[in-house]
Amino acid sequence: MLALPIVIPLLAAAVLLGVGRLVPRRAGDAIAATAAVGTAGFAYAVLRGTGDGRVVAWLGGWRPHGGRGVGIPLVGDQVSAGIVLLTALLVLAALVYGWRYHEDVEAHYPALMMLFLAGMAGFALSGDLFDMFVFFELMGAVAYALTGFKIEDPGAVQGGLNFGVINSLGAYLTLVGIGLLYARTGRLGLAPLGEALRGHGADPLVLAGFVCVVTGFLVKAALVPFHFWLADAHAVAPTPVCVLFSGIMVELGLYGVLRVYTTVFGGVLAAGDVRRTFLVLGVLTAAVGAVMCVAQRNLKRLLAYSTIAHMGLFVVAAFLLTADGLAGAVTYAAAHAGVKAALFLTVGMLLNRYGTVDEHDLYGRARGWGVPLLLLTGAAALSGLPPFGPGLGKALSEDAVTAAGYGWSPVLFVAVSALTGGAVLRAALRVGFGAGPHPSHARGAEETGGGEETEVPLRRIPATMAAATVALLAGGMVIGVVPWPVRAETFLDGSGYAAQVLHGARTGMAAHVTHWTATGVAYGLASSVLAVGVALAALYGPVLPAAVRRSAAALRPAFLVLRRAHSGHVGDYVAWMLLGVTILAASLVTTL
Amino acid sequence: MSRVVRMIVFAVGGLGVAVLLGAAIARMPHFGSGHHPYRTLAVAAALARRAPNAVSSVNFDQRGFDTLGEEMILVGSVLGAVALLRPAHHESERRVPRGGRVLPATQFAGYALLPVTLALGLDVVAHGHLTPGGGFQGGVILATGLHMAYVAGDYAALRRLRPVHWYSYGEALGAGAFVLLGFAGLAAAGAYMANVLPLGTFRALLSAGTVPLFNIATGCAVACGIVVLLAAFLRQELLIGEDER
Amino acid sequence: MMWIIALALVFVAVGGTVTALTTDPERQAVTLSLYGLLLTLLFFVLSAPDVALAQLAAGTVVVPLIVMLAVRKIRHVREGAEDAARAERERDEAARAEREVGEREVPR
Amino acid sequence: MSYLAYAVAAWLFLAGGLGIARSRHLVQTVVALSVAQSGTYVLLLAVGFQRGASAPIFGAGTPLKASGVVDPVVQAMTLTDIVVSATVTALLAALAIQVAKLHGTADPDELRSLRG
Repeated sequence: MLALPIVIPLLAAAVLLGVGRLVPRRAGDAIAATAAVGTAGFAYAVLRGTGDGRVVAWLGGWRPHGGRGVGIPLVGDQVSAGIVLLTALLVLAALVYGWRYHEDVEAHYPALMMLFLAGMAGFALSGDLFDMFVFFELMGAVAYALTGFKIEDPGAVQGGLNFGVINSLGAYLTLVGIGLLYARTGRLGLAPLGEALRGHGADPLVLAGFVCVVTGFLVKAALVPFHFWLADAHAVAPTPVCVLFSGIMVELGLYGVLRVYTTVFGGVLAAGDVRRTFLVLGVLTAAVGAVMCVAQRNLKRLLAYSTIAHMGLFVVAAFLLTADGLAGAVTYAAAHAGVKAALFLTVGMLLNRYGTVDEHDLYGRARGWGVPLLLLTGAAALSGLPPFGPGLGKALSEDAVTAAGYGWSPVLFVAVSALTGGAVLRAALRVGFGAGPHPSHARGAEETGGGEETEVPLRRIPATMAAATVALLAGGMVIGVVPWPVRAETFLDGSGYAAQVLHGARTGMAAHVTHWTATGVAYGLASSVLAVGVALAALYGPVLPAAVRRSAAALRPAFLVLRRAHSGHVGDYVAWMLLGVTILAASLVTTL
Repeated sequence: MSRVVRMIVFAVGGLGVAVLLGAAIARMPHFGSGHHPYRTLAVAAALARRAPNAVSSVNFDQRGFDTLGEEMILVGSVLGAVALLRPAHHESERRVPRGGRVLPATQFAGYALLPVTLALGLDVVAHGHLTPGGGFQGGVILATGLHMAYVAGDYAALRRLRPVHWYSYGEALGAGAFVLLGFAGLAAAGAYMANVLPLGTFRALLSAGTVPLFNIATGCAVACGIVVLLAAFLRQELLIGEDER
Repeated sequence: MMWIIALALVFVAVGGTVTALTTDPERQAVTLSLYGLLLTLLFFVLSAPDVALAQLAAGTVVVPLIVMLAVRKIRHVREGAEDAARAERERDEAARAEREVGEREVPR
Repeated sequence: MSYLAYAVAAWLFLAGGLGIARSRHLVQTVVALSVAQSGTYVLLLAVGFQRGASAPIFGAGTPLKASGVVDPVVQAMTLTDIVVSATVTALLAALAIQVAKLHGTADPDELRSLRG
């Protein structure tokens, strides 16, 4: 039963590979969409089955005896099953959006989407470290191909290659970590590894194992300084693929780190040190992402950097390693997936209608109601306006981080939400309403513009595209309105996980029901108001007081260095990655 | 970053990683020691399933799901490479070039080795659960064998031997059979990829339960997949060129 | 037995370094194939015939072949790009020459 | 000798990384990546090796005893790893071809389409 959400898309991929050449394109899309619906259905059934705990299935029937075994378990809890459900729904939305997409004759595209879905589902459900690596690689290999799918776009193929090289190198470091841990323990399952390490104290080998294993996942999660590939890949991948990248793939990297930490290393590496390290990484990521986001004029790149900024916030909340923090991060990430996916699809409509995603070229061109309204709604949601889901996730996260003793948390969350929401709002006002003076093209000539290959030229927006976009936005709204029990404690309970996987002892824990608080609403409104301020300042910059403009000019050199670091050069990215590993290891030395 | 700055950042990062890995290696069990807990369990399980090749038993039975993922990485990469190497709008196929000058000895060796490598590949697939080898190794050998015709200098003959469509159907068949064999286990024993066949006698061709079937499915998918992959690269290199503008 | 393993390890280390740092793309396929052979030997002496066979089939034949085809294709592409650039330069020069001739002729 | 195999594995990983960082040709980048990956093969097989033990394949004449063979699990993992390496290398080589076609160069230092 637990295997079905993984193998149904695999079967669909095999079928598409076999019949793709023989049947019309619509039939190929229909097969893929049916498989996505089936996967979503089984994922929902698994989600219902988890109740307040987990469900475990041993592949091949290789159950452990006395806590030792040779098989691979699949483990579903609310978070992992929920991830699979969300992934299947996003794939469905991407397929519906792309219903009249790509002049692809042999069903390559839907088959790759199915393999992508299976890779993500396998990664989320697997309870075995090496098996996680295999599905991580499946997800990766397919993602590189999808990124470069538009082979006539110079950026697309280069973005795909950068993504492939840096992600593969990260994944091999994960495998090195697996090898180190295997040398110590002779085990590969998450639960057996955790049992073998628990209580033995940390030493350099365990620390290196942790750092190496999580590096691969951190590259996927695009934390600074592992994040460089993300904007390259997002800016150039086909729009429906961006939905999956930003909506779930990046978040899966964070899921991997959390899963591995709680089940394998929770008993060895002190939570305090891990929390401190990841809080710093998260704040850095949020800051870099937000600043770079505001500076973009390529709308897909803008959204990509906003994803990086939000990932930073998720990390800050989740790595409190408390139930409150994790519940906030889960809510935030789920709602963000819907809203960000909808924004990407809206930008995709602009690309297909006007042949560019450059904010300056689009100035005042998308008049009318549809696209500007979608952009405005998305901007409001992204900036944390109640009652949208991202606002709720943000409020829960802020409360949790503040309660854990970090009083600066509202400043961070409000600032990042205001900057990213403000950037999208600025774009919406420029593109839809021709607000502000006509932007000149002289400034920032070095950055990447929007000269992208049009995916499919359109005279008007088809209903399927609009429907998929509105559905995703509505999903992001529902999360903010409907109270939802988040089983964060079950996820964090590493020893309960081991007891159930290895000994069949079912444990359940209390849920954390999402709810709005007065301060949450207040901070949400504040960040939305500030977002309007950011957008207006960007549009009507010259009317600002001279003092503000002077201080902005003083920051410019620092900003230029930051921008220059995002060089599009894969050799640079490798150097940064190794430096990141060093920093990560150095900051965790205190756990020894 | 300039090359110099990149090398400095790399040197710092590389040094840090070297120190980290060095410190870890110093705590590793000595090379060649006898402490292998998973080995003990896996070998016992392989022998209980009457599979003399314990690696095959791990690959296709005990940890068969890894191999499913691995096959799908192959399928996805082949699919991706073929999609990426499709002719773009401004490109078109040239005519098949005539076989160039190839030494007669090379030509003979190419044709003579063709049946030998094909037989070897089939043998390696079929005996994967008994002797070294298996679906992947045999599949790659089969695909390589087919390309001996190219070594013989005859791309046109290779194209006749290799209607690429049929190989992509073969790849789909192999991958689909692997997934469906797993479903058989789910239907019969309630666990995906559970063994559903009698185990047979130790060291017999038909033994070790479903392992030989998974081997054959893998061999089919791998052989056809690699043929499709190489075809895409050969076509790109030999046939596709820019349109005259 | 252990000294054979040590020797194979040293060969692999040297071979890997040479392969990773080879700058001439034309030699890439050959060094990669030889490196694959060294790895095959190492796997064999580490009592891993299954892995050695896989490395022999994939790492010394198929992957180097793909690398060779990619290098050749890229060389043709670059030659094509250079030819196009040269042709454009020549066309420009011819056009300029023609213009100059024309300019000289006009005053008359 | 006790640590030589592990050290070689770590070295191969770093040498591959260095190859990528100083690469002048995208195919070299891809090849260097596969060298970095070969470090993981060496590491895994070294971890599973046992002095004097035979291959984990019980032909006629091999005693049916687990302690007499090297670890089959790491070998299965390495096999998977080799498949991943071969196919991902092919995929990235295909991307490299397309990059060279569209940019007219395969030198990473000269690619300028993704900045800021």
